[in-house]
Amino acid sequence: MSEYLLLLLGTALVNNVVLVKFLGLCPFMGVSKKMDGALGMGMATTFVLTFATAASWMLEHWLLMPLGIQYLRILAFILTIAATVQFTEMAIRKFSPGLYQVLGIYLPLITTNCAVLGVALLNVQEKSDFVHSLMYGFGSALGFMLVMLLFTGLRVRLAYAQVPPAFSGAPIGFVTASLLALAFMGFAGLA
Amino acid sequence: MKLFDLKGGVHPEGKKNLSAERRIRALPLPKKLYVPMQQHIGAPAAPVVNVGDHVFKGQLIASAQGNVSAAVHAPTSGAITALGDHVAPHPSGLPVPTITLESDGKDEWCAIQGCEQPLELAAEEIAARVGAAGIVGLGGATFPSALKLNVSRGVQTLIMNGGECEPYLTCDDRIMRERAVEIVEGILLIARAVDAKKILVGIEDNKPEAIEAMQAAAQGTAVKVVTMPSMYPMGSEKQIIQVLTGLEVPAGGRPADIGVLVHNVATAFAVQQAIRYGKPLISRIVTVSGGAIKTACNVEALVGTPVQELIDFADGYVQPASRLVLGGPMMGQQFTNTNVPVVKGSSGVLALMTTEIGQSEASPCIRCSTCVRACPVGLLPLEMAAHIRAADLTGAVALGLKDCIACGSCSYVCPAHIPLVHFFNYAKGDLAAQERSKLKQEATKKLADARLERIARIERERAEAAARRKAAREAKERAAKEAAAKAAEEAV
Amino acid sequence: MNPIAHSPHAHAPASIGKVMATVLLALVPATLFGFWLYGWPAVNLWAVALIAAIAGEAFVVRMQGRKVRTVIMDGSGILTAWLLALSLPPYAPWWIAVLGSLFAVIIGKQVFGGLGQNVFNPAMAARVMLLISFPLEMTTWVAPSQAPGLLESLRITFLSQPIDGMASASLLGHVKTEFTRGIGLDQALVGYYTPMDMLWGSRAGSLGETAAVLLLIGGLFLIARRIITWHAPFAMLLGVAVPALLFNAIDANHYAGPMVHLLSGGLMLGAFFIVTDPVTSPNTALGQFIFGLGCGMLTWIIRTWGGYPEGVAFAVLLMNAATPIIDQYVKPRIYGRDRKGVALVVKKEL
Amino acid sequence: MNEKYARITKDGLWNNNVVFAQMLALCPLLAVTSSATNGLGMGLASTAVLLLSNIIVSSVRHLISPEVRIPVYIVLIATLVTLVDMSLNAWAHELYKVLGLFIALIVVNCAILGRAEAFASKNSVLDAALDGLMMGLGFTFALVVIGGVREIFGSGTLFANAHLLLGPAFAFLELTIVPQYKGFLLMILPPGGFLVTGLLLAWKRVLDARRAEKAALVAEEAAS
Amino acid sequence: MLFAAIISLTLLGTALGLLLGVAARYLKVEGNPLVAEIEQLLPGSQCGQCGYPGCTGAAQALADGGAAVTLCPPGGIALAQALAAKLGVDADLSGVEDKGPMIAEVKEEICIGCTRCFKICPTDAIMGAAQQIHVVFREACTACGKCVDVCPTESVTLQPIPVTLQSWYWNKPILGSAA
Amino acid sequence: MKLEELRGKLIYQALLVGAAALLTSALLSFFSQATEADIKAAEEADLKASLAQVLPGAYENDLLKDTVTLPGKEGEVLVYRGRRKGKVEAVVYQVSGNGYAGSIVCVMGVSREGKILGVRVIKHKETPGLGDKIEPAKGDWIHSFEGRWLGDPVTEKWAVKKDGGVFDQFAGATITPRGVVNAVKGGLAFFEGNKAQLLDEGVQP
Ligand SMILES: Cc1cc2nc3c(=O)[nH]c(=O)nc-3n(C[C@H](O)[C@H](O)[C@H](O)COP(=O)(O)O)c2cc1C
Ligand SMILES: Cc1cc2nc3c(=O)[nH]c(=O)nc-3n(C[C@H](O)[C@H](O)[C@H](O)COP(=O)(O)O)c2cc1C
Ligand SMILES: Cc1cc2nc3c(=O)[nH]c(=O)nc-3n(C[C@H](O)[C@H](O)[C@H](O)COP(=O)(O)O)c2cc1C
Ligand SMILES: Cc1cc2nc3c(=O)[nH]c(=O)nc-3n(C[C@H](O)[C@H](O)[C@H](O)CO)c2cc1C
Ligand code: SF4
Ligand code: SF4
Ligand code: SF4
Ligand code: SF4
Ligand code: FES
Repeated sequence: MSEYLLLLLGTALVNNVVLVKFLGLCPFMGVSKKMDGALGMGMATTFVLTFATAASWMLEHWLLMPLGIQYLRILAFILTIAATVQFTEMAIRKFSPGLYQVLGIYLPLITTNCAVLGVALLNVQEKSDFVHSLMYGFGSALGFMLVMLLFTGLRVRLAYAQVPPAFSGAPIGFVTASLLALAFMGFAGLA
Repeated sequence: MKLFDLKGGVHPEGKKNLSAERRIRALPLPKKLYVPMQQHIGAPAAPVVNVGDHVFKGQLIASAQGNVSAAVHAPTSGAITALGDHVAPHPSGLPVPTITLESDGKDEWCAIQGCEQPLELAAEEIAARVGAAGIVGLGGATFPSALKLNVSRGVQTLIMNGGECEPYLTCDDRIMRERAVEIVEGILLIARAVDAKKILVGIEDNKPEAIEAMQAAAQGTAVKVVTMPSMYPMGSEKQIIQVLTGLEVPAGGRPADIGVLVHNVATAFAVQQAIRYGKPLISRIVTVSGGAIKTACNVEALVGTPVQELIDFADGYVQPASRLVLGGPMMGQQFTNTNVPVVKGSSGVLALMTTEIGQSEASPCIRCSTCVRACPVGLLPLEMAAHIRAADLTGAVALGLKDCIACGSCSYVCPAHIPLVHFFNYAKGDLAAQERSKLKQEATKKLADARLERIARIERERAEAAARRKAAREAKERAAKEAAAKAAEEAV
Repeated sequence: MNPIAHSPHAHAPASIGKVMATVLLALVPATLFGFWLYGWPAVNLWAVALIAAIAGEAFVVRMQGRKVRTVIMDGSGILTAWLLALSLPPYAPWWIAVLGSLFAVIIGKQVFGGLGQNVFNPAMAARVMLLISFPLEMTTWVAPSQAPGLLESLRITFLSQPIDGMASASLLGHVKTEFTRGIGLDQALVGYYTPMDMLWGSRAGSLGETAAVLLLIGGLFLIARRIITWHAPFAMLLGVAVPALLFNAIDANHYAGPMVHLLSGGLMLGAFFIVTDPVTSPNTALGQFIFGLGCGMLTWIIRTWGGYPEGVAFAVLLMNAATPIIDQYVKPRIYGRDRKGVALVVKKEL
Repeated sequence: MNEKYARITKDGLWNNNVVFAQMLALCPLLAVTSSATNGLGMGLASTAVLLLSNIIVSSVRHLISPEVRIPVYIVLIATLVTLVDMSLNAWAHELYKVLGLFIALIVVNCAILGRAEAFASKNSVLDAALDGLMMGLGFTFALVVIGGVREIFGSGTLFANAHLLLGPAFAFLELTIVPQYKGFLLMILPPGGFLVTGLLLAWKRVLDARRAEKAALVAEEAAS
Repeated sequence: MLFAAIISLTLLGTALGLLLGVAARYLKVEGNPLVAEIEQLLPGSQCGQCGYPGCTGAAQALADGGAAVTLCPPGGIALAQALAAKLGVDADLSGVEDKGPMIAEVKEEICIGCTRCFKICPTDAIMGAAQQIHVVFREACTACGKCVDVCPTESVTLQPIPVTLQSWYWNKPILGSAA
Repeated sequence: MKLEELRGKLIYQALLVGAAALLTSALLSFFSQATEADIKAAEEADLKASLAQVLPGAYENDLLKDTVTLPGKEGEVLVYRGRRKGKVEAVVYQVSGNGYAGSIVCVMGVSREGKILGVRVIKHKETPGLGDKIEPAKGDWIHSFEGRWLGDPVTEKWAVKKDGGVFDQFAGATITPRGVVNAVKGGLAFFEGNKAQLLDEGVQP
């Protein structure tokens, strides 16, 4: 139990996908202007990320490894991820037009959210078993969600601040992300 | 009696001692009176006199229009010299329709009819007479009192507001000290008009003499005088209800919804005068005060008296005032033209010095949340102001802008001197304007649709008519042809 | 005609400058104690930090074409630099103070639009930046009361003269080091932890963090003057003390007790002067309490299980990041509405 | 015609720069730019993929049905990336070790699919090729600038180890800007990446604003 | 081995392609409700100042992202903001100058009663008959300016609606540079 | 049928993705075979280069092929052996110690006499700027082991100066060097304990 907790903590806080691993930055910067959007993106990513990690573990262990064709890893993983994401996109569009509106063009971008492929690839490198992989994916997704929400909160506040024109918008977003990353360095060594 | 907590609130310096010990004195009859048609919330009254008419004191000169409105009476006897615009006692300084009355110096009453046994009048009758006397709330909101009585009939509790929490003002204090007996009779009349079970008079503890006088006058009646701690805005309707009863007026609702009616003590006096003596509301007690005034005092001034006369009566200025204010310093309005008239809602005329105002240029908000602690409503003034500043009025409304009572506590305490209430009043005004233009847009949209439809209909009718004509013509031609053919056939 | 002023036409005798001046005043005792304890290098460092902050702020404000005077005179930049200086190792070289101050007032504050607009505590952001960039300089401590002369102090501050002879470890750092050798608290604390010294501040540590009593007095003064409220400081101390108490009861040899925690590191300074920074903390009393509690617990977690011996600055920054969300969910109840903002329903009393 | 190419070029390099204007491809941007050399290597690798993917997508654009367009594009890109990955692994092993995971992640570099979708699938092969090249060079430019700034401030060098990572031919790039530099770790660590990017973005704004101002001034003078 | 690789990947691809094809068929979403919602926001006076064939065209263009939220002059800043909120975009409002509410006014001295304005007004805001002076009905005029364009004697002009005690409200506070 | 119509067909879409996968995986498979040898060579060269750092000099055999796995204190240890004239002249293996922020992994080369030929840190998480001076690129501290053995210095002195030993610590960082010293010391003990197997000499029964 505590092993899993540590794994979750480690992936979510210490080795945060966004702030430490530098994955998933485009949605982090792009969809963090409104709380609803961030929440939607966070949840969608959580789903896709966890699913993709699990699916790619299966692909790796049941297909690529037995056949000795690991060099097709990138291709196989991304194909699966892309198909999943597109399927999710269509489903959301059908069943929750509201959410679809909020996510806008970013839903297709989950495919190209490199956090998804990145975590899947990293996870395979870790050589862990299936449950660990699931936790790894889920923990990373939680980490993504957490910083996404924190960052969005900050950006929403900054939208009402009198930021100098040269900095308003994206530049101050990066500066804020920088200080957030600084803060997250405090978790170093925790797990 | 158990008092309930008020959240927030501020303690501005009282400055009541400047005028509290000055007895109410009547102002000498002014030469010219400017009586605005709009001295109350609602539709302006409509003049019923013409230029040149001679009127007696207390005579109806403008009648109420529609549901929410109040009648206006002549403050003295004299001649109507103008029906036109005069500068309003309003921060915009815009002109309002005003009746100008030139006093004839006789101050002759018209025929008025009182009532010997006022407490035996029926509830509806009391309300009707209050309405006829043109009485509006004297606590500041100037809502027509008769209407308030009518919608509040059957309330549990009547609260009389003797809070007078605004600094400087002592007009309610003086009237309670000097006319407590009449006030108590007025209170009983109001209570009878709404059939209240419980009557509370809330007075802040910084007015011990008034409390004593009211207690003496209330001896043996159902009226109960309650001492409340001094704190701004204790006198605000919602807050006094909360403190005295522990109840809260639901957002968007009225006190009557929770069985409470609140009236100001001076309103009770006006009610008593109207019912017992038949005197309409043509004068009120005004506190003239402020550091720049030589002799701060309380005067009984006729409605329509130019403010300059009150200032002169108080011996003018000791030094040039840096700001003139109608009402109290917390909610009052600045004015620059001393020709503006006293109206039913004018509680004070203040001439303030720079040091008293204590205002300086705004610095950035440091989010110290002093304003949050001060707000008696539980709002987040800093956030609302930030949203309004960034032109996000919807966001401000979501934060509770519409619940703001504009008391100014937040602005008062803000160490950054940010004009918070100013932001809120701007936003409220802008939202109202947007609402108006939206209504208009909807209306014009209907008009546009109607027009399109009409054009389409005309078009259609024209087409139909053309078709009909064509059909008729064709039928005729066919008939002719057939006839010709027949003829030919026959001919064959 | 001058424009008509909106009400209110009276104002409480308060201003931003006065607020900041009061906080500075409250810091004076602890600062003077730090000067006395560590001698001239501490004074140099403090002065350099302040000068750099003023100059840096003046420069960027001027670049933006805003009024330099009003910005400097509000005192917030000075306060930021002052707090930063108090959190630095007293014998740190001058450029640490300069870099830290510039980072604090420029990246931490002015880039966001200046006073009140920043979302992270500038002083703590600068401190963390310095810690991760210059770990050596930022973890070199001296034993108190070795008071070098003025000339030597100049050499220490401006020429980075090595201070090997005087070096000493701070309590938290020492404990962490000993743990790596498998030495438990019972031995590690010997000679390092004497409650009275800790209380009065006679220990190795940052320039102004050691005098717990003086900091407490300063904090109480601010509470009395209504500049701050008790919520955040109290909650922060609670957030450290409660887990410390619990875990100390479970395994006293591995988890230090509440007193050790409360009196060491930057906790006292942090609780009364840093988590109370109005700009970067929540709006409401409850929000501030949650904020303080979070800071306290994170501090304890980082100290106990993390890689860094001390975590006040990290904890503050992390909770700064959470502040907008706390503010969004913790709001006062509006009169006439329930907690969710729905208008109250009238209960007809019969 | 020339005008069109000039526009594509300018868009790719500056006006519609992947990083500075579109705010895409941020992950490799921050992850591998602790030095200018890494940035250059990553930029060139991405440019190769971008160029090829644009060419291929543009040439098969008529065959693709919209429902499966994204998977097909991605398969194409993934293949190209795997090719680059293998090549680097085989022939530029040092660089491969430094860039690590982020080579594989070129697949999901938002910019590449973005260009495939937004440009290549709608334009002729030649245009698409130019667009891919220019976008790639623009990206490389951003990577090198950010990497350079971080490297100079962080370790006092510029293009350190270029000969090791990119091959001996690149040795001429190596510079030591500040000898005996103590190092400013912040710049090398994640927060530094964000910070430098933010500051550079602000700087670009100021530059653009100045230029617009100047242009306005010139126009005014011309008018008067 | 090589074979296995190619076959397995091909199968994987085919299966996923099939899945998407099916999904595309059965999860199709029809139409765009946004257009109707946007049209609801527009003034509806079909004046065409936006350059589109009436408000419906404008709504369509907005939904497709082909038009700026500031396209409708009669709607002013308020509309632009509402549209920006609806479409989730950041509006650059610097270009819109809100001249405040306006209204058409007929100068009686030069009106010849040609009825052209009366005929063109999309909201029937002008009253009057042939050869008579026309008056503008304040509540119905949207200040679209069409009557101004057609009036042969230039007797119709757009005038700001005068501020009254009822419509006056506080201006937005302007804070100094320090704040 | 026209392309337009085809594009709407379900089977077309499936086959399209399938075909793309087919083509590309075929391409990749061929390319993979083409690069396989080079990749392997690059990886081996890499490993060799890192072994060469701790095993200076030339050896007649291919180190990577002459290995032996022995039980160590923390699990199995893979040892590479270098021979000259058939005799094992030097061995290389990994050791690890505890640093400030987790374990520090080193490789060390030892001559048949038990002298250290070289030590390199291959993995650590020490604080940049403090503990990372154990990397040869950041300082030459790591070279201070070369030529030493368990008798030089004597066992008690195999420690950092602060703990009474002979090895320098870094200013403000004692834990890291302490960890490395301990690891190397342990590695030498491992050598002494398994000398016979390591040197492939007459395993006594
Ligand atoms: C902030 C604020 C302060 C007020 N202070 C007083 C006051 O001190 N005395 C008072 O009678 N009314 C005060 N009022 C007005 C009361 O809310 C309420 O309108 C009045 O007591 C009702 O009595 P009336 O109808 O007789 O005027 C205040 C209102 C507000 C919003
Ligand atoms: C307000 C404040 C916050 C601090 N935050 C941290 C921190 O987050 N991390 C840290 O290592 N030191 C921090 N310090 C410094 C420590 O309190 C203390 O000076 C130092 O950590 C003790 O030495 P040690 O790190 O060797 O235990 C802070 C100091 C102050 C005054
Ligand atoms: C942020 C931080 C990072 C540190 N990193 C290391 C490190 O990597 N290696 C190390 O030996 N000590 C490191 N230390 C220092 C230890 O805390 C401890 O003070 C030191 O090793 C004790 O050695 P000393 O006796 O030389 O002071 C670090 C300290 C801090 C605050
Ligand atoms: C009670 C109080 C505490 C403060 N604490 C800090 C602090 O911890 N760090 C800081 O940089 N500024 C602090 N300030 C100053 C000011 O709020 C700070 O410079 C702003 O964060 C800059 O916008 C404080 C101010 C007050 C009134
Ligand atoms: S009182 Fe003023 S400075 Fe303080 S939070 Fe409120 S608005 Fe900001
Ligand atoms: S003016 Fe409004 S926001 Fe300010 S204290 Fe009064 S009720 Fe609260
Ligand atoms: S400008 Fe506005 S009102 Fe006129 S047609 Fe266009 S959208 Fe409709
Ligand atoms: S401007 Fe003219 S045409 Fe347009 S609505 Fe007003 S009156 Fe009608
Ligand atoms: S999310 Fe865009 S490159 Fe990583």
